[in-house]
Amino acid sequence: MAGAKKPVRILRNLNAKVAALPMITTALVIFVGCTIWTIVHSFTNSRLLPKLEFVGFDQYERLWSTRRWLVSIENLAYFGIGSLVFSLVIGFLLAALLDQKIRFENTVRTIILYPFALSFIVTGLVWQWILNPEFGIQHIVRGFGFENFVFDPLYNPDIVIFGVLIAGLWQGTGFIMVIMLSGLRGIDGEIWKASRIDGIPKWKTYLFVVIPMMRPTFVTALVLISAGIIKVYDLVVAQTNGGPGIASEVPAKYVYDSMFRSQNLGQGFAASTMMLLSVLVVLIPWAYLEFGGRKDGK
Amino acid sequence: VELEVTHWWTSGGEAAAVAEFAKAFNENTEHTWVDGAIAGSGGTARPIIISRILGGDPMGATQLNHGRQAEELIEAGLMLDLTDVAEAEGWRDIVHPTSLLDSCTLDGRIYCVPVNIHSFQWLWLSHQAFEDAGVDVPTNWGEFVAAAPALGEAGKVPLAMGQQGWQTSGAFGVINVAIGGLDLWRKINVEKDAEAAASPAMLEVFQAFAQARLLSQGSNVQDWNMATNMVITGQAGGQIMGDWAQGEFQVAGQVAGEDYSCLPGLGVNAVLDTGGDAFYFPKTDDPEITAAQKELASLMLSKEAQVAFNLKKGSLPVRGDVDLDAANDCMKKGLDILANGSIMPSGDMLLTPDTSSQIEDLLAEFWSDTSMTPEMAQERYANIIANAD
Amino acid sequence: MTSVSIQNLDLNFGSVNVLKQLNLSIEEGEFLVLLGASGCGKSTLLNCIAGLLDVSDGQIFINGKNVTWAEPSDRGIGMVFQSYALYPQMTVKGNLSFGLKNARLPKPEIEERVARAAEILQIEPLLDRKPGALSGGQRQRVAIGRALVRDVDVFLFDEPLSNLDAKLRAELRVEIKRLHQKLGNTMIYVTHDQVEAMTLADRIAIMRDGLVQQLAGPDEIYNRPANKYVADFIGSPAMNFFEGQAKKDGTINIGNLDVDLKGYEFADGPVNGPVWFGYRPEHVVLGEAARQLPLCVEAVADIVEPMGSDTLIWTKIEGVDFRIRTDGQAKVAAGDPLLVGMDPRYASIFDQQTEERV
Amino acid sequence: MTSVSIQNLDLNFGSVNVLKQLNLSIEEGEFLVLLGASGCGKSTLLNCIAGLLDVSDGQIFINGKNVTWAEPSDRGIGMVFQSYALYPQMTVKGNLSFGLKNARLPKPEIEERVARAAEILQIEPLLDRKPGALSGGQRQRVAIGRALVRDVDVFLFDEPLSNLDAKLRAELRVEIKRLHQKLGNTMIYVTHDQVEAMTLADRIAIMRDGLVQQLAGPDEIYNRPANKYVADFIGSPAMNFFEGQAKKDGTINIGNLDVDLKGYEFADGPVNGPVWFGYRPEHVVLGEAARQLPLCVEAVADIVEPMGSDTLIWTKIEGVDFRIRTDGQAKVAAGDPLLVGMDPRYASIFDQQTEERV
Amino acid sequence: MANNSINIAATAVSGPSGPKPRPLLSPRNIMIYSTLFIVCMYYALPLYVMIVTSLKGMPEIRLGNIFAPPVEITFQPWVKAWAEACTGLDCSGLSKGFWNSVKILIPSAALSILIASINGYALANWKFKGSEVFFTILIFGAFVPYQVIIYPIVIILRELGLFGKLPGLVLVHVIFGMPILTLLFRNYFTSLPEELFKAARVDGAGFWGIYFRIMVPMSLPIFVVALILQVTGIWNDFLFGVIYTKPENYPMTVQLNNIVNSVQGVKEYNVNMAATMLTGIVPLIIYFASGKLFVRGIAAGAVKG
Ligand SMILES: Nc1ncnc2c1ncn2[C@@H]1O[C@H](COP(=O)(O)OP(=O)(O)OP(=O)(O)O)[C@@H](O)[C@H]1O
Ligand SMILES: Nc1ncnc2c1ncn2[C@@H]1O[C@H](COP(=O)(O)OP(=O)(O)OP(=O)(O)O)[C@@H](O)[C@H]1O
Ligand SMILES: [Mg+2]
Ligand SMILES: [Mg+2]
Repeated sequence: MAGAKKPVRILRNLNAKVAALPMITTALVIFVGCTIWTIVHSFTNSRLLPKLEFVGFDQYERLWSTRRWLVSIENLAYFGIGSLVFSLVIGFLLAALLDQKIRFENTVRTIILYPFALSFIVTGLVWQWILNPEFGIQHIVRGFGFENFVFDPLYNPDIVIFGVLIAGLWQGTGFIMVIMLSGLRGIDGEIWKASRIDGIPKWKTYLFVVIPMMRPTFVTALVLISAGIIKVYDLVVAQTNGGPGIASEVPAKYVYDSMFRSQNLGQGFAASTMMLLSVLVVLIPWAYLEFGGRKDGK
Repeated sequence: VELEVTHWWTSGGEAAAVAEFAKAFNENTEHTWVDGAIAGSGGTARPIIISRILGGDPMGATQLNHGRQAEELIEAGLMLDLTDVAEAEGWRDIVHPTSLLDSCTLDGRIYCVPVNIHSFQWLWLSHQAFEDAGVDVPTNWGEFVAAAPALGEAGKVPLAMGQQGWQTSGAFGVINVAIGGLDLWRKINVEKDAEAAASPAMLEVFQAFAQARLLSQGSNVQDWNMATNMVITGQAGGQIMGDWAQGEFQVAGQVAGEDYSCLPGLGVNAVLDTGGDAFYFPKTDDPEITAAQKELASLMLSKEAQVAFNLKKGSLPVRGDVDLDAANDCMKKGLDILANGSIMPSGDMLLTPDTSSQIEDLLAEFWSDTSMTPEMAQERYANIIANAD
Repeated sequence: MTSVSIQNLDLNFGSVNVLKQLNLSIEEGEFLVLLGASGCGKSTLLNCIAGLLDVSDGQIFINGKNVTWAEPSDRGIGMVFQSYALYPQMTVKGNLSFGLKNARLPKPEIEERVARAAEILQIEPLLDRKPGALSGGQRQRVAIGRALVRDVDVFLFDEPLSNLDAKLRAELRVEIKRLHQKLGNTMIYVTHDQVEAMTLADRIAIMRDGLVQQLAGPDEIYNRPANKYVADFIGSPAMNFFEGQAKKDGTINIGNLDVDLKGYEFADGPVNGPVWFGYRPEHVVLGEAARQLPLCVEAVADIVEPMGSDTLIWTKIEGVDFRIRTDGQAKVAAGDPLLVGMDPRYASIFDQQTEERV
Repeated sequence: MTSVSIQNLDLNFGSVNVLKQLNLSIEEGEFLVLLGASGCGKSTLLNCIAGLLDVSDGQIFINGKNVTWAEPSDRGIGMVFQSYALYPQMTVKGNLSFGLKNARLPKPEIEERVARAAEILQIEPLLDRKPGALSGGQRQRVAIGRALVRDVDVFLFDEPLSNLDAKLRAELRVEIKRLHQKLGNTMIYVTHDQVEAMTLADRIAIMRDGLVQQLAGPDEIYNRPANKYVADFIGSPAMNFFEGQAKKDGTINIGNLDVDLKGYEFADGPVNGPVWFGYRPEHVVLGEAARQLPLCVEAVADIVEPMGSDTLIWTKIEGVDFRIRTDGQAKVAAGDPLLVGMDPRYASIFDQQTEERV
Repeated sequence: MANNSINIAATAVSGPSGPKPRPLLSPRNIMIYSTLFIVCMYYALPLYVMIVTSLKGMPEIRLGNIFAPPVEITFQPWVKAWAEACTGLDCSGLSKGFWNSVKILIPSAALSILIASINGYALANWKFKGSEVFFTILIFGAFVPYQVIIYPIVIILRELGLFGKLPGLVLVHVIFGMPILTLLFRNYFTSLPEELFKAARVDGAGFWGIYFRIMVPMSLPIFVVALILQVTGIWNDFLFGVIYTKPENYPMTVQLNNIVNSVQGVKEYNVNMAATMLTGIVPLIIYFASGKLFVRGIAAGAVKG
């Protein structure tokens, strides 16, 4: 009569729970534990080594009065908005283009996708070089006789972040395009037929019918892009190292430099806590809309 | 045993110099030098060094600028106490100036080995550039500024400057002493006197710095040695850079006084700082390694090693009792200044990394953003000094 | 007048020849059903008519105009899809008016047309909902509405009911029939459900491998299938077949039975040779009455499937599986002996070589 | 002996109560069909029996053993899924033997059992193919085989035929019936196709919203539905309903017709009050014969759907849509006048409040 | 010709017939293909520049045009980058880093994919109380900037005694690969028909039996996607490689950074480019070789909302 008794709850699916242990540990120890540890230490004046000497919000006050942090935030905003908008737009346009039953689709797709295989370090180096006014694009164009042509984004503090953006887009849009492409291919072919019979031009069909239908694809792309944006670090280090001056600093670099270069852990922790907070500010409303809202709808 | 030594000396002259240490270590002891070079500047290397020490898997020895960078590591008991070696070999007597050893000392114990003296206060000038521009090689900062337009017309960049933050802030320190005088500098950096930082005298310094900013337009290089290379090849008139630049001139086969000349203290105020590099030895449980560490420590201060190393590096030895016959024109100038005691402490020893990197950030921003006036920069500078500890 | 006329239509997908020199002409106001097994080219033909596929050869005329190269929206056709293909992010009203807006019709006219279509289809209360909030039947109606507002001459339906459950399917079938009676448009309707085909069609075109096998009214197709394929395809349960030997004297030999084919309407008089003798399960007569018929055999009920209104009986005659469909109230159990009678008048006989009706 | 017995079964998904205090007991060797509209909880119940869902409350007994908390593989059940759920990367043989290998049976025994099942199902030539290379019907057989090899007491089928086309469905239905006759196992079969239910079942359980509405033989369910839901659900086209006013004297008033219910078997004698008068389309008598019946009205054919073997006629009686199913050879056209007769003996009458049969 | 026209007249067929003519050079085609051409130029240009530069000698580079093809092809930069380039005293080029990267890559990729796929499987098919909560935390982890947890992880590794050792780095890669991979696998396993899982349970297969015998064999596309993502991610990693290892274990990217930033005299762009190419070659080969599978894997449900 083994089956008659209701088994102890915790033992049911024991295997599954055991198998999930690495995940549970990672979630709890790394993502929760370490995060809390970091937040706690952001209220201390730890320098090179973590200490529990609490100083209240001093680190935050200092943070928000530091010009470099403000520049970093501003840059992140430009870079973030830029890469979100351009990645989505370019990714979608390219996907739509590739969806036109063109020849050489595979070749074109591979060409667009390959940069995704390269590291940010490599990407940064290559673009640093191509954008170098001495022998890069500016040099070439001047060679054609346009003596006054100026294209030196990496040496102009006002637009340097867009120089970084160009490289970032080059690296990442291919992946977004592939996602978009699979989203496009997932749309019922009859929708296209219906719109042709209705006499809707293609671009209108994309705009008013297909894009709204690709919402889940866009959400996926959005999540992937934003996860990348907040972490952007290697690219900047390799391409400009934050320069000229501090014009292309980003928060992740600020954190890193505070912790290790300035040996002010507390400051670094405060900055990383702010980064986390901004992630939450973006994620929570989204999660609410995505999951919470659905229940109300039904 | 194999002793891993980390450092960030990867440019031509630096690498040649460090090779001397390695050679000496390999030849004179039964230990092996394992080179752990990390490229980039100290800014890249330091986090790696520190996290390795914290991570419990330290290297055998590591370069760090002596000064306050290692303070906490020492306090946390992560560094090897070298007092016994120092006392046995009488470091107090041989190290000159003694302030170098002081900055290795915490609570009376010695934790590091200074290996050289570096001073930032040099202006390196390219003879070829001035020749091409048809003006005489200047002998001080004022003449240099005056010659700048001629250089510009000849298609030269008057002042070469790399884009890394420490270069600009170093140059600023140099101008500070040269234009503002040593007293002002001391007030600010030693006493952390914010009023002095906000004084009109300091404004002049900032104005001079802005002038330098103007002169460096068009020098689109990152690394200091790339900037030095512009001077070597005559693309640029001059560069404000520490004495390590000398190593590059040497590697390029140039002769001081003929192909290039050097102006300590910008030819205005010939005071040298006595910064420099030092080696620290993280503590390990392995007695063999500890022994090897101590051997390396004493070897680094030996006369032969000091001479060989510093000749390559272009820096000055930390012992007053070695003679550098082989030294060239510029080094001799430096030795003389050192001998007559016109020295000042290095900023690294006085300011916490936190404060120096704040200043570095400010100056880097100022340097790259021409819309920032000297007044604006000074105000923020004074602020940082006021909050420094 | 001819509404749609297809002449020598060829369609290839790469090297695959899906439609083969197909000719078809449909009268104005006619309800034509394309019926056939999956993959026989029904949707392909419909897509060609709609202009959604480029033909490989041949011509298509709609209302006398050659539209072979015309855009789908210029052909005067409306199309209803199996998956409905409603624009999911627009309201029902948006779905109905999207095409009209695009054709730059004046606003009041759009309003009026949408209102009229909504009235005809009785979807007025749904106009502000999104398709996601509609039931299957309602979606279907909106899909029809989308064709309706465009005032087209020809309606094309591609299996519009096959995603629905049986009950709804039956209801909507009737609605489509009513709509056709009301509007009087030409309608071409693709299905592989023969009940739909039989009930809706004025004429049925039975397709197989890109060819039309028979084009005729439902009655004719059911009672006088042109070949064995059609006979087998139409009717559920399927027609029973015996191999037989026909003789010139109008008799046929099946196993050890000799049957007089009196009453059977030969196409060209009695034939000689091997034939298929086909007989529909529902035309079987059971019990004593069977003895009156030229063909009467004894058998044993193998499986009995009571279906409420009818009962299916499976048995074996002359070694061949034989299906009988009879009254729902018939009390037959598995194992019972049966007396099975068949009337040659209702039989269909096909040549074994050509499989054509004789 | 009782084979499967379910006592007070409750199942909740979160806060949704899908099965509500359900009781059911199935005899050994019985073929029970669970029939009901989509979403009524049929699959859920089957999954509970199989042990694939943890019950919220209640108990399940199989062959007298309480298996409420037993593992699926220990319950002596085999299951056949709608999508077949064959392991795509294994051969047919691998599919059949997977469960046996898991049970660590000796190799020769596995071989033997697989061979036997393959023989019963006639899939021997397919043993080395992968599922991808099988037709729908063959896959179905393999799926059944998987249950067969395990020598289980109870077979559970979850809509095993609904992915197939009509023709194949009819054939496989018969095969399952044969299999049941041969093996004699208990079988529980979920479907929402009433033809399947009617033809296969020994008993049918009609479910609605997690409750069993009626549990009886097919005949009884068809002829004496327990409530209006069942009556409406079973039969195609659906039963016709009129609102009526029943009187204690055994008559009923429908619109301006007064009908004597002579011959109708009341559950507890004649009732008084508002009722539904239900009548199946196939029990309608047309033509002169109608005059003999207690209820005889004149009507006009609205739509006529010839379906070959039958003809459906849509008309209106007393303002209500009325469906008639008659002979396939009946020559009725839309617009023709009809004489419609109904026999109270075949009617079903339900209380308007409770919707229960009276 | 005459014959043709007679034919038409005879059958009384007029007007368009047969396939609609589609000129190869329609405005639409010209637009599409020229756009594609420009796009491809943009994406291919850097690779081109890298290759071309890495094949030039220094004098040629100093002359100027980075886009010009090499006049004289030399493989010296490649040789130098692979075996001779110096960082400090160490002049063994990238070769050592390459093997280090391989040593790091194989266990990290294998382990992280294994663990993440099991996680995904448990989350998709064996939901237990709280499993969704852990999953949500994990996904949140995908957004946590690495810098936030570098430091605590240093401490954790120290306490585990893994700091500076290969297993430590492997662990770090497993941890940071987990969120996205788990999401990928969970979504994919969710999209597999649930009935298969049920059938296997009825057949008596347990947690591991179902995973290895049923799920894994059905999941080639998603494993390919995961593999590609991990291989590129781990191979290209710089931050963890530099922080959690020591010089003898430095992966190729760290070595690359060292070589590129160790300027001795003039910057040897050709060597740098060759080194860059060498570093990128493994992921590039993987992409060029399995790009199709990658795309298919993503379409197969890897990326569903
Ligand atoms: N785009 C295509 N490329 C190649 N072959 C195709 C394509 N579309 C359809 N076919 C082939 O053409 C034949 C006819 O397809 P079609 O869709 O017209 O069949 P159908 O009769 O509509 O079938 P169903 O009842 O399943 O819808 C099939 O054999 C199919 O495989
Ligand atoms: N995992 C689940 N979580 C929440 N609700 C569920 C779940 N599975 C089923 N339900 C709900 O339980 C009810 C019964 O579902 P069930 O699958 O048993 O229906 P069914 O009778 O088998 O329908 P069908 O004929 O469509 O297969 C439905 O309302 C369904 O929405
Ligand atoms: Mg079709
Ligand atoms: Mg179900």
